[in-house]
Amino acid sequence: METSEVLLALQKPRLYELAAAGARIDGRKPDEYRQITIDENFIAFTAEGSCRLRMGNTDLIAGVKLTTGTPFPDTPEEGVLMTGAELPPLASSEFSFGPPSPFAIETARVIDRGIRESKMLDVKKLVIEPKESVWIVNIDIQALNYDGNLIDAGQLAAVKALLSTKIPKYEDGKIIREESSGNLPTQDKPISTTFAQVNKHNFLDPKFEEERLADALLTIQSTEKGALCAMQKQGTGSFMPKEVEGLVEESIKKGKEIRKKFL
Amino acid sequence: METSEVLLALQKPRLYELAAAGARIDGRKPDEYRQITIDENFIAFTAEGSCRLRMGNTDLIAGVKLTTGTPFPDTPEEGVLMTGAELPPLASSEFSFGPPSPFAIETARVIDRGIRESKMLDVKKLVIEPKESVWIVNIDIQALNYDGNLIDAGQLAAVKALLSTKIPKYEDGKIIREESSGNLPTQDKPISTTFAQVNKHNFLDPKFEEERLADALLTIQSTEKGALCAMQKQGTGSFMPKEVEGLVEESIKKGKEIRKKFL
Amino acid sequence: METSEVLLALQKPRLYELAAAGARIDGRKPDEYRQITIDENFIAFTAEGSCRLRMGNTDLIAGVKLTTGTPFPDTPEEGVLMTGAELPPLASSEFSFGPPSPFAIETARVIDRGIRESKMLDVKKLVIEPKESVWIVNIDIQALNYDGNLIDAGQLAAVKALLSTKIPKYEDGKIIREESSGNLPTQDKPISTTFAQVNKHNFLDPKFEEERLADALLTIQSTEKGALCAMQKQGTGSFMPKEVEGLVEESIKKGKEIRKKFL
Amino acid sequence: MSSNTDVQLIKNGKRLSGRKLEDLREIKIQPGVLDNADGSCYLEWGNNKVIAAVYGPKEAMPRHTQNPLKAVMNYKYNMAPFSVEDRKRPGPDRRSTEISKISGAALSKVVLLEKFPNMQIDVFVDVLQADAGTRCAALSAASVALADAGIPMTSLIACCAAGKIDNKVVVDLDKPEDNHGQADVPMAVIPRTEEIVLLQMDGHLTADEFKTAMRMAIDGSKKVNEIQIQALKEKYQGELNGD
Amino acid sequence: MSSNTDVQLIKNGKRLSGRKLEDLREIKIQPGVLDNADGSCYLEWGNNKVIAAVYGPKEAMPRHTQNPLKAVMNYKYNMAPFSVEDRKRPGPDRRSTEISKISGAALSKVVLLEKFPNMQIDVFVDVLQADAGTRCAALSAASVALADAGIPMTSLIACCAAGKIDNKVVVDLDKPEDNHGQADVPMAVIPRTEEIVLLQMDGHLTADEFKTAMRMAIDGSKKVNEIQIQALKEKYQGELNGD
Amino acid sequence: MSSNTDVQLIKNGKRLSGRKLEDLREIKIQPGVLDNADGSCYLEWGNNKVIAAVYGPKEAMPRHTQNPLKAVMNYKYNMAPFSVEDRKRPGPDRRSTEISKISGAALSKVVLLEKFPNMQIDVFVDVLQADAGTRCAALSAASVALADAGIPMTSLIACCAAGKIDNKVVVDLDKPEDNHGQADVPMAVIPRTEEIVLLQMDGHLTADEFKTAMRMAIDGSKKVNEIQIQALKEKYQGELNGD
Repeated sequence: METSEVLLALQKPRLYELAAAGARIDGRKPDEYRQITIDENFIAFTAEGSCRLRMGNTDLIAGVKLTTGTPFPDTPEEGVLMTGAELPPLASSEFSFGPPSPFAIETARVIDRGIRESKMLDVKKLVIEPKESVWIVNIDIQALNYDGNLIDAGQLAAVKALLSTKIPKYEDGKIIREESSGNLPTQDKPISTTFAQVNKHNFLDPKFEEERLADALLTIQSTEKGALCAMQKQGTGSFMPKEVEGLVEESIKKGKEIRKKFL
Repeated sequence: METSEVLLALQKPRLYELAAAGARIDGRKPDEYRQITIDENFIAFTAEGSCRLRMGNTDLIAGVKLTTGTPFPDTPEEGVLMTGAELPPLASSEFSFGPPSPFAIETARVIDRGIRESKMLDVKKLVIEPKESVWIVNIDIQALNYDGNLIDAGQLAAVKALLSTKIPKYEDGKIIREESSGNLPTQDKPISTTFAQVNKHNFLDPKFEEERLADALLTIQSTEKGALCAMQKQGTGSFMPKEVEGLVEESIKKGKEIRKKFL
Repeated sequence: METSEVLLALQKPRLYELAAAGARIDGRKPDEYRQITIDENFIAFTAEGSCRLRMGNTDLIAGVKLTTGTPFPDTPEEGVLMTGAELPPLASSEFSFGPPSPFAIETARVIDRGIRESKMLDVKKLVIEPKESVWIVNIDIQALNYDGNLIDAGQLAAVKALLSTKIPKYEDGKIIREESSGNLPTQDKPISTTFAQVNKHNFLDPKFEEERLADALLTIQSTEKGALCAMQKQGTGSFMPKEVEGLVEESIKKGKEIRKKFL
Repeated sequence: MSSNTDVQLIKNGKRLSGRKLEDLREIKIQPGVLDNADGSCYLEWGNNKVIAAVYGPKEAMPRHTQNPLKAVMNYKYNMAPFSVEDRKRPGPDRRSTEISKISGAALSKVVLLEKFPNMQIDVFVDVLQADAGTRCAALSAASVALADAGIPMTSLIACCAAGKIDNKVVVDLDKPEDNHGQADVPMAVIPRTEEIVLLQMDGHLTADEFKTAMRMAIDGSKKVNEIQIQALKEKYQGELNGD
Repeated sequence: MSSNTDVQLIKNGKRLSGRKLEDLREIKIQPGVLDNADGSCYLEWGNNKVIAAVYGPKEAMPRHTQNPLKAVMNYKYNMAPFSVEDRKRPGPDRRSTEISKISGAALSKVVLLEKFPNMQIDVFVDVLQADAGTRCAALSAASVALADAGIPMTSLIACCAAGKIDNKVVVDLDKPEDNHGQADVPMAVIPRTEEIVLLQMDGHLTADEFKTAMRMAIDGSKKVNEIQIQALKEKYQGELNGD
Repeated sequence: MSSNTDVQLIKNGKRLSGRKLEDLREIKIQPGVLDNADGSCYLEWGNNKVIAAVYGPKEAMPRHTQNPLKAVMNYKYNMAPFSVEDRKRPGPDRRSTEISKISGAALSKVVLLEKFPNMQIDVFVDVLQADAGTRCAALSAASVALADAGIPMTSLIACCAAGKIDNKVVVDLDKPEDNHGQADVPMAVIPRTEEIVLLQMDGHLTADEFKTAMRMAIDGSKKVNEIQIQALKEKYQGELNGD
């Protein structure tokens, strides 16, 4: 056990005691997001789309870079979406250098899943030449400060960044980044909501201590029309079917609020 | 030293005492194989050729996948053979994750050597378009339970798998795996025999303790016509020239028996 | 701290005491190179250009291999230079296996910088087919014995090797190494000089103890016409501007001497 | 899920495989198949073939991973190179890393880890042949392998996916259904209590469709659980009877 | 530097950006921007955007790296994938490894490492958006972040590059100047004493041109230093005044 | 071996290099050529150039590799990037890993490892220029380097390959013979006893051809051994004579 884990464990009794009464360590309501601040086009000089987003003390940047490449053999007439999450030690003493941790991989994959499965990107419009050449949409989440709930924060930043992304001009096999051929073709705006189950209560948008000390976490992502597009349960605890149904309902509702407020 | 090595070393005196009288820890004769059980086409749903083979408690699968690629520049009119051996911790507490160990690499290379040098595969018939495109025959040995002698077991499984391998149809630059254009072109059936030198006696088909505690190991591989195609000495001991000559003779004889019985 | 570091540190007082009087541990003058011995074309059988060089007990080989590849997109009409430095444990107990250390990377990059920035290679003449195919000049420095100052020794060996490099014939997309189409097109001969600051004195060509115990190091590289083409300061100490000016002057002078004597 | 949904997967209420919407594929479970492992299980599920091995509990290594309060659960899901149509390069990838993480968490709910402070329990599952639903097959096999290893658990866990094809919610998607389907919901539950210990979803489902899918997956898991129990009974009753 | 020097970069004594030869780009410095780090700094320098975080001093790990005489300075320069025109693969490369090595050495001159035996001080700098001169921007930010972390230093260090474009020596090259210029001389100094703690050069400079460049870089660094000090004052005076 | 055997490699009983079937290429051995190593040896064998260095015995690291009964033999065979016609990427590959494993085992037969419990002996061999037969050249050089390091051994080991070209068994294949030959049998022996400590074979040989090849390789190894001994004598007699 690392020292940091031991220190974290010391906070568990208080967190669970508060939760018994439905209360959270930072005083929020169970279904309340932390304050969200968005800097659009934060990386306007080098990225095709970008967004810096703060959710409480969680601080990150989503950057979109467009490159070209050959399509996957089984989808010769579709562009490609790639999502990565960099969680460097700059952002938390929890993180370390080296290949992406399982936590970073899961974070990136769940963010990717919602964007992909909501069909937010109209990948059929990202073909340059069928079978030969398509746009690859690279979303990179770069964490600056980690205080829990990277999935919701990262996905909202990514969606915001994608909505502002300009496709560079493409001529004679060359990308001309100074000129744009229009916006990225999008057709949905998925929203991710993550709940932490603490002492049988479910808290939306867990901050670091809640995320790490929770029995279980459930991420639910929904589309503009209120359908589900992705889910992920984490942690060693469990959810009852009725509990999941309730959270699905709440997620769809919260998704609408967030979409209205920020997109 | 790992604990497991210490425990293994404790068995050495008994092994060597028995060997002094030509006896083995599992009661086999010096030139006796353990029971060999073969499940042909064990991976019929996804592999072009496959075989699960048990040699006593050594249990493994050889799977053959055909892919296409460019030939090596120095052999533009030949298909390519690639052999790998995965020895995961599932198969033994001796094994660990990560890049292949020297033991795994040597196992794969010696298996490969006999198949390659016997010219079992008629690589000239594996050309799709000279210089441009050839079949790559990927043999993957996956160990399920390791109880010694992976080379003999792996090579027999690989030869068996190759003999049953169907080449998928290839049309318009696409592999159509549902249809076959015939069997893999083969022209020999190499057999591998491995001997463990224990207290000056040579035991065929060493099980785990024999393999690990032997002074030296000698693998000899022969073709259908009784010629040698590959050899490999392992271990810190030595063999006398006459001893090697005797083992060569025995290997060729055993090879014929095995070939008759299983191929 | 490794034992070797502790042992090295024990030599520091004597080194600094001597330096106070401008003296060096091996009796050299502050601006004196160790003896340089050059074996030209040491790898004549397999390399297109090569040189083994000893600078005192620092012993290394620079080998040049020419391969072909696509040019970088931003320089479609230029050949490519690649420089690597292998510092294996064979050459010093300071070194270890694995990916290149920061020290090896810096060594290779500073050697590369001088060759590249002096425009020694006329990269425009290394084009086989614009945008499609160019010569890649691979310089590999292989250390055999490390006794300090790999940069100066490695760069002198590399320059010498480049000057002797023959371009293989290239026909029908094939490299024919047995025949040559002439020398590598060169247009300058950069020389690297490295100074170690020890107790406020600057010593040229530091041997191991000087390099490792110095407060700071300064490498200055100059062209045939006496212009600067590369510099690199290493170490945790500092240089005063006037001090740097003096070393620049001395470097240009020394460069001329070395060039005259060895190139 | 695929963007290509123009393949007809259901005709006259029957799926291409002849199954009804609520039918599982055939499942065979065989515990105790590997000699070296402390516990093991071979499982076939349609054309899926997986093998699970359990090693431990043993001292957790490297030492800094030791937890004085409970054992570390170390789950590794792996696909053999020949287990899929396009040969898979050996070694872990991002997908298998994610599956390993959430599957290990699922098992941690039922294994009595606190009985083994400072120890680790290794669960390795190799997918030998894949036909969609491998994470459910792997975790179902792992649960049996843990039982075979005699590791104390509060319950087996059982897994099953539900999904949507041709706008219908069905259980246990096979490969063609996965390739051309609209949604997939892999789940793992504690059968008796219906506690959900693994849950993922991708594709497109309304809240109502999801409810149906969740129910079908739970019911499917219970059927899987019966086969798990039957397999363990056969092995251990056999042993008791001296077979 | 590029071999392509046919782009006219100076017209009528003005650079493409409108700057005079000795003009720096605009610089903004903001200490204390990250919650988790012990010290941090966000810095904009033209279109460069960098962020620095300091963690420590803390026990050096792995243990064999501990030095009983002083702390280990661990500097990591990193570029975000989206920080450059052609997406950069995440993770260290040869260039960033070199920059990290010499930047950490530069800081070691001013940080009182001997006050923290057996400890390590981690300095992480992420380049978020790059516009030439990122190593100077990064190191200038790192120096402020160390101050923000309350790590004792004999001085801030300040950085600035000089270079040559269109055969003129200029200060602080931007991206187009770097792409089409003739020489670049990144430097870091202790402003008060003009001690040079980082110095690199590539391209083509006569000895005289180099002298001029060195002078311009030192003067530029001093201007950077004023902005560093101002930023720290604002933050800490603000704090003292209860803002 | 190659499938292309249509090149005529023997004419009138002479090989392309002018050698007779039983002739070795020229061999030069020079011990004690590296300053840092505890023992070293430079060896030329035809156009092969190899250099071997020995470090140790020293405490085995990491600690869990220590064996209380004997030293660990750590042999690393490596090819320089420029040592072959097509540049080799630096670092170990599968071939060099295999060669290192069996070469270290071969040396372990003669080195008195049990004299150095808990220690390791590192033997590093770099192939600088390759002309077929590099593993034999490397191991022959390593053996001399161990003697140069003063490491106690029961014997030197000496190496030589035999093979088949143009249907004839010959000794010591060079590059063209290796490329177009039919079989290769690298061996290492204890010269006095003819004990075989390294043996590999690939290609096609009848049992009788193999017998001949084994004999030729042993005889070749003995010639190599004479040159090894001569080289060591020259060095150490020279030293004794004060050269």
